[in-house]
Amino acid sequence: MIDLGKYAGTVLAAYGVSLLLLAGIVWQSWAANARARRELEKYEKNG
Amino acid sequence: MIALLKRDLALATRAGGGFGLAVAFFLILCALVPFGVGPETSALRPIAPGILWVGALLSCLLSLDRIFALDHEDGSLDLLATAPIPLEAVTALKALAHWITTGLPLVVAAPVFGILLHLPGQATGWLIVSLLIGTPALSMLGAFGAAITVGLRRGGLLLSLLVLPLYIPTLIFGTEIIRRGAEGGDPTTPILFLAGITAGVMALVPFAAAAALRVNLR
Amino acid sequence: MSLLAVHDLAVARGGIRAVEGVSFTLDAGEALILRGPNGIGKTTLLRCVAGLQLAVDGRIEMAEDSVAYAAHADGLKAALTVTENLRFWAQIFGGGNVEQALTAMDLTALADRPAAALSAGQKRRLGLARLMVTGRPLWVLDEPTVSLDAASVERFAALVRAHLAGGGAALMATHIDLGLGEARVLDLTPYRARPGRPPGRPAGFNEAFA
Amino acid sequence: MSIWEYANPVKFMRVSGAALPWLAIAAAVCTLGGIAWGFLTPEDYKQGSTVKIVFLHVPAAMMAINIWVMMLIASLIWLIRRHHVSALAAKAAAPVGAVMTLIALATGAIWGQPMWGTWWEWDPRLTSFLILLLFYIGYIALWSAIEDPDSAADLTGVLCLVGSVFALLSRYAVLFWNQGLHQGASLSVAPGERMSEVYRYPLYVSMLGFLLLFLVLVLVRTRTEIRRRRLAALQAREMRA
Repeated sequence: MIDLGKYAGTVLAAYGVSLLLLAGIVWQSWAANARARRELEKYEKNG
Repeated sequence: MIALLKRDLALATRAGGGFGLAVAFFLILCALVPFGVGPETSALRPIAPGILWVGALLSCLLSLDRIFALDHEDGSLDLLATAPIPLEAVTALKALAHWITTGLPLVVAAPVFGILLHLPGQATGWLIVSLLIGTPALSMLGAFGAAITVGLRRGGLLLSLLVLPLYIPTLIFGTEIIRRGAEGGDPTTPILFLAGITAGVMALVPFAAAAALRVNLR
Repeated sequence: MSLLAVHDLAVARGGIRAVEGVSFTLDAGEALILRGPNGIGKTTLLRCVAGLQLAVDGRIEMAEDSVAYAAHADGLKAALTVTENLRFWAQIFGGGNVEQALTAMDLTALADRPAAALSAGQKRRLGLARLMVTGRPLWVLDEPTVSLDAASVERFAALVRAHLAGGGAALMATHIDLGLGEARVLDLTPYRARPGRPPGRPAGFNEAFA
Repeated sequence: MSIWEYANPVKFMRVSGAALPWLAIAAAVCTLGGIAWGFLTPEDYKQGSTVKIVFLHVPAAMMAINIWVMMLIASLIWLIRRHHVSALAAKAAAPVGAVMTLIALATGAIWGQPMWGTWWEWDPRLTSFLILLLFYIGYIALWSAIEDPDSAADLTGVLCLVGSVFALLSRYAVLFWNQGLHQGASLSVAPGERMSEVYRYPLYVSMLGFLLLFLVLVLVRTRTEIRRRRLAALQAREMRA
């Protein structure tokens, strides 16, 4: 583990918050897309 | 065109038009602030210009949705759109009517409310000047927001969300005029900036507002 | 010279073509009534002619500023009196005799009453009186006789007849018989847009992605 | 064949579908690689280990502005050339832009705490980003408030145009209002202020990663919007028939 010195909390918080937000938007985009595809396929199959 | 202005003024001042509500709201706002920050002059004086401007801004916001919503409901807007007056002029005139019934009373009332907030005497003149130059832009930008949200059922909250960020430059230069005036400095630069913004808004925003209205009428 | 000429018009409602291929002309002194089932696009077509909406395809030829449009909402202000309401629209459209319009729609006795105190039928009559004060030759009327009683419908027919006799024209959408025997009737049913994606520019999102 | 052919929804779906897996891999490698590389850089003699935040803060700030510019261009293409996919791309980009702005603000605040001794400073740059966030929120809210897609596309397009002018205006007004503590642009090319190479290369990788990530997200979200619109269109047609 690398030594972050006295600012360890600051750096880790910044990385944590950013990665969390990025993961959130990626997950939301992916989930919404999967849902839209499922619903469209269901509609096109049932006519 | 004068007829449209006259009708809007008549409607605003008659029963149910809501004339004067903005000033009353402004008064309440200015009366509440000392309860929040304390009655000392040292606490009130530095924030007075900001409170007066933010108060004017919020009071102005209250009546924005009436600019087009009522005319949309009763079909007047359809008829105005087919009238020989260009829709750009209609939006500008309606913004002007809003300014006369809301902005102008605020300008008149602000010096009195400035006393409540211990605004220094030499700043009162600059308060009037800054509001006089700045509030027309508030009405015109508000008319743009009202034009965008006119067809929506719950447009009121959205209207505030859209319009308030557009008010930031006006607010910044407006309070800067008073602050410099209160400190005995030279407020010419912010006055020029504020006047420039208002002039630009007057010249360009009616086109955007008319475009939004046309979309909402189809 | 016809007051209105419509060529191969297509109009869209909700982003989908409603009717297409509509053509007709309207000369001075003529009235045309549009008919068709609910939702076929009568209102949309009228709004296109009035210039409130863009046509998807086709041409509408007419002189500038010749349309007076009236729809379900009358554009009346409850706080203003009957005369004030009329005078406002007369000024906006540039002229027009307010007194004459009041007499024609039998509103003289109510002239100083606020519009808020009118019955639905009286409001409707005031809305139609507004057409007269616009001074425009082409009336575009969407369901003009809603909430009018039999006597008022007759008065309305007489008003339209007088307008036609004065060199005007009227384009109307209505369900009921107006007693205007001389009016031509155009049934929009055969012009209903074919389903499927037409060639050329889509009318809206619903057509672009269907 | 003109470039506008790609604005056709069917074609867009095909091309974007083929490109997405590769783009996604590249975005993941560059973003995670850039951030990890940045995390392992040595400490700065002045700022200590907080300098590592730059690899998140700067790319996010850059994308926050660029995404708004991209939305403006997409809105203009919609308003002028009426390409439906363009309007949907603008809609798809907005939430990504808002998240980027949020990251820039959050990392800025966390960084500012030890450097300036306060979580929030009304510094012109931070303030500008806060204002940008407000514009993103308003734009997203307007899209979700209007049911008719044609009106929504037109009105949000007009709002984006007017908003761009006022966002720029606010930027200069804020400079006038408060001079601020923020250091100059981190990639400044003026000699003497150049960033050390130890930091520069990971930063470039990270910036490329954020750009690719944005491309992937905007393509995925545009595809989502196209599918939603197609479903709505099919239902509308069925209802009409």
